[in-house]
Amino acid sequence: MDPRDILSIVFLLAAAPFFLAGTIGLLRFPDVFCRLHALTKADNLGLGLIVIGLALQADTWLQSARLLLIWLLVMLSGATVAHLIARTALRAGRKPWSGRS
Amino acid sequence: MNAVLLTHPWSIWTIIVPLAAAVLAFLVPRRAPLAGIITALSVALFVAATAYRIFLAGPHIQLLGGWQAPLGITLRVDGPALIMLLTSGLVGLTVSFYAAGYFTAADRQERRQQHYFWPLWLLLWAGCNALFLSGDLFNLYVTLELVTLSSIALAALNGSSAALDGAMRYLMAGLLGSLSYLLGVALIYGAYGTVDLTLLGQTVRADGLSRAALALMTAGLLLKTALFPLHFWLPPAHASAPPPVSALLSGLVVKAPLLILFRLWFEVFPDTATAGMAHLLGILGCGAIIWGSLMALRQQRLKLLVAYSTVAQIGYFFLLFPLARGEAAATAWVGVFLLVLAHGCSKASMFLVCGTITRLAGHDRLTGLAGAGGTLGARLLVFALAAVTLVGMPPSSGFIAKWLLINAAIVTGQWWYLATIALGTLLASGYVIRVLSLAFTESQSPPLPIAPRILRWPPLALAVVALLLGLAAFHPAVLTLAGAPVSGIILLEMVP
Amino acid sequence: MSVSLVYTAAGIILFLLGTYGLVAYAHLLRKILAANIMGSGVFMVFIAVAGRTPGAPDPVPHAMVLTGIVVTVAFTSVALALAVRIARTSNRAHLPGRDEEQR
Amino acid sequence: MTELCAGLALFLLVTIVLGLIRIRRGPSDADRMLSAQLFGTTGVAILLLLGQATDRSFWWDVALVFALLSAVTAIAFVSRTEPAETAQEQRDEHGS
Amino acid sequence: MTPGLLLLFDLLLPAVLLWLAWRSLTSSDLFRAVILFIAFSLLLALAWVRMEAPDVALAEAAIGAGVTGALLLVALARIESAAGRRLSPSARWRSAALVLTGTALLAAAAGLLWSLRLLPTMPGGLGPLVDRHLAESGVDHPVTAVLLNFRGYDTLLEVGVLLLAAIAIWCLDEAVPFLQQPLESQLLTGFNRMMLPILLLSSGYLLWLGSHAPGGAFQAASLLAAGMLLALFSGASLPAQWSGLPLRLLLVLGFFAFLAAAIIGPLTGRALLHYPPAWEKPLILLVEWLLTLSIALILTAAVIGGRPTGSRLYPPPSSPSAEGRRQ
Repeated sequence: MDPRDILSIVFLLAAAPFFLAGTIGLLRFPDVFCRLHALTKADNLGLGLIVIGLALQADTWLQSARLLLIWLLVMLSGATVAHLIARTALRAGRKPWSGRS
Repeated sequence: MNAVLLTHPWSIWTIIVPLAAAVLAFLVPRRAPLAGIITALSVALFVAATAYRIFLAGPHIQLLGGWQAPLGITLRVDGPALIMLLTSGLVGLTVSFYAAGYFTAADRQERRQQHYFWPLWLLLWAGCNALFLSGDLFNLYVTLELVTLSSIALAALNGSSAALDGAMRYLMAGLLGSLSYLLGVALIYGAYGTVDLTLLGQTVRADGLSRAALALMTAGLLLKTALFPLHFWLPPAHASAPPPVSALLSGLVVKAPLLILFRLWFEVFPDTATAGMAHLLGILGCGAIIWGSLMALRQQRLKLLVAYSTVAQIGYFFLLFPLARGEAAATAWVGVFLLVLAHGCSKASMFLVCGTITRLAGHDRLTGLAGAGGTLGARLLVFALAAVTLVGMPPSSGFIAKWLLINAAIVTGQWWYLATIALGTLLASGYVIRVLSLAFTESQSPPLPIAPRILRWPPLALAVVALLLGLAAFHPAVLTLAGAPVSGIILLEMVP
Repeated sequence: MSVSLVYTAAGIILFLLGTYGLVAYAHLLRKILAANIMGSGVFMVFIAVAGRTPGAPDPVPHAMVLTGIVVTVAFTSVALALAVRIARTSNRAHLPGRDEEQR
Repeated sequence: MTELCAGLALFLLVTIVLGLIRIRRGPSDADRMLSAQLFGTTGVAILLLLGQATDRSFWWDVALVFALLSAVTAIAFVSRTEPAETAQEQRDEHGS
Repeated sequence: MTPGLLLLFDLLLPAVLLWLAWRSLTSSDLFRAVILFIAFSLLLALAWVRMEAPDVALAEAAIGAGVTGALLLVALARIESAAGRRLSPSARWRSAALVLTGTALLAAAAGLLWSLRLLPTMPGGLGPLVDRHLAESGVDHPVTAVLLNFRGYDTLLEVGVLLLAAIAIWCLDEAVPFLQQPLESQLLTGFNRMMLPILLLSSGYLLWLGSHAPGGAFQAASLLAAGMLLALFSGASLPAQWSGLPLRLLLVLGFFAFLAAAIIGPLTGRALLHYPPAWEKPLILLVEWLLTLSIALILTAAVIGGRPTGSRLYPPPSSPSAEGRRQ
């Protein structure tokens, strides 16, 4: 097996836990602020690992660049949205979970 | 000159001109009424040219984009389309003149109505003409949506709570109807790989899939044309819209899905549709005639009465399905198409009269109109003139149409349809006389001002045209059969 | 080819689900959502049908669905504007039912 | 490789189904919006994986559109929740 | 190939779609219903991709994820601020009519699904015919050829419907101030500064793509509209002197150009929409560019949801205070 393939497989397989963690976090974390963490993990790392895994397989640099662009866009949107949602939740008077409740 | 007259695709201009005028009316609202009137006159001219071409050179098919049928879209310029175009031309021309007088820029609210009426109406007109000419199932869907959406916007035009609710009900019924129709189209495309009416007519198999598709499309179109018991949305929408809009909705718009139904049942699926399905539509038609007329008798407001009368009249059109059989086929076909023309003119005229009366009296409650006499009495006489056609008294076109339908019922031995037509006529006379009797009660109310000329003449003209069409019914009758899916002799004399 | 049949069936069920929602619920926004779901079902039938042809899928239903999507968006936006207007005029988000008129 | 991509795509679809529970539970609208956001990201990942699995690169264009628009709905949501719109009582056509 | 896993995917996806649709219709809270519907659109785009309908997938992704979501959320907020946030009454199962409807729908489902067995196993379709005439159409992508040439008449009327929607919305209501105050956030400003050029570029990219690959005017317009919405949400607005005739001109531009291109045919003795030979490509491209701009504006106008205020045509009432007292 081509070492590039092995590397790809490693990256792709590594991505799965992040998405699972994102979902489980979404389900299990106590409040909206914590859940934001879950979301951003999936965005940044899960998708990032997939992008890297696939970019290794790409035939041309252009395809890899396209993949990277998609990742960057998702991260950019994710960060902005996370910030705005957190701000909305704060202004709506929700207190971040402090671990005591 | 004649060569151009007989070869130029006149009919497409009945679509293109209103489309372009709608854009101009939207861009320059102050000049919108002018654009509307010019469009109305030119559309009437193009319809006349189309009629001339069909009369001399016969029905024809127009390719769009120069592509042949399964790939491109075709327009069918034939008899049935022409009768619809004639209705559209007559009603559209008259209502345009009336609307130019009705919508004035008196205040802010009225100016808004005036500015938006024209682009919406011109788009509606283009949609109607496009639908009447279309020979392609999917294109029919797009045109139907153009018609429905503009009708909805027009129904909501005056912004009153009742109008908004009526428009919303209309919208929901319209969406349900068009999506159901579209699902039928999808199944048809899946089965036959084309949506062209002519090609489908040659290839359709009478199997369960075709029946399912036909049932879906028919159900959707029944909802759109408001056949009893799916008529719930029509009276509120038609009665709460501004009068010129009501005239258009009742006189023109309900006929659009009707033509698609006729084309589907007689051209595309003549063998798929069973006699039982045809009778079901006929029975629903009878239900509409009786229920609509009874409801019209009960109404307390003039506009609602006229709206329920539309529910009843729609029923007559559906008698075509069981009646167009064997040797009576051509008779019933011509009868129903004449009725479409007659009803279009008379009903539009009646709604316009309602508008003038409401303008004068400030309301349209029947009790409040009692003893109106004078100015209102003259308006009610126009109403009566239009009602002559609606009820079907000689020598109006309505009379000839019903006469043909009765003949068809006798020839095919379906007496119960004859009985329903007779009962419907009786009930219609009932609600018309109920209105007219108001004019002849003693006058107690103070005299009202005379309506401006532009609000008086258009309804009268339409009523007179509807009446006189009866004397000249031969030409439309012959034209109706040009390229129609049925043929045979028209049985004018009673043959029991 | 069985996959396309799965999607065709799913499309038909979506259409009927949407029909149920449109008829059964009073809230206007819900009705609009239901109509959109109906539309999606119809489009799914179109696309599934296009995928049945041998070789590349048939482009004509794809074009028809694009047209249909645009028309649906047009209807949705007008319906929403109308619903907002009704809410502002009458302070309700549903159409008056029969029992309500009596009350 | 293709098996892995297809399997991962399937797995991600399952995580979407799990995430639906959060939409159901809420409790706040922000939580629900968050789940939709996660679906967008997961959708991008599925598109990329399936594009690789079936060797169709146009899927990545769809993924690009997903990525471009993933913020629009959420920003619409935030703008809707934050400043309340003005009361509509003094509107002109109300009284006429 | 991995038919097994992909088949599993193809079975799971429709099931999830059905479930989402069902939940969206039946969930008691409307916001939840809207979110579920947005998720439904997202997965629907996946389904289009799986069924090899990339053009439709792009349109669904652009419309479903962007414009429709914004449309629904904005409308929901407005409805609830006027009519109150109430739980939508669930289906009234008491009513016999509803039971009847449900039964009829189940029967219809059974009948329709049963009739599907009659679908031909090897249908012809119009694909080969489209391929044969592709060279004459002026573009290299079959779907674009169908949309703008073979069935261009449908598209012309469809753009008419879209324009009609904008006119209808303007007729219905006046635009209310979109935001009372713009979303003040430096992050959002920065985000927009990066995102707007990218959206503009991608929109051009999709438009360019459309002549030879999946993409086209509508998809491009949806992206452009998303950009306009982002700007709008962060407080941008059209200058007052632009909101009269110039805005109306831009709204109708695409449709008018299409109409003009369509009537070249009949004016020169050809059929409607029959482009002059050798002019197909430039005409189609021109029409597409203008359509993109107009459609994007129409979609944005739909989200704003009303005609521009303060234009000279409908000046505000002479004294608002008097108006207020009258009520």
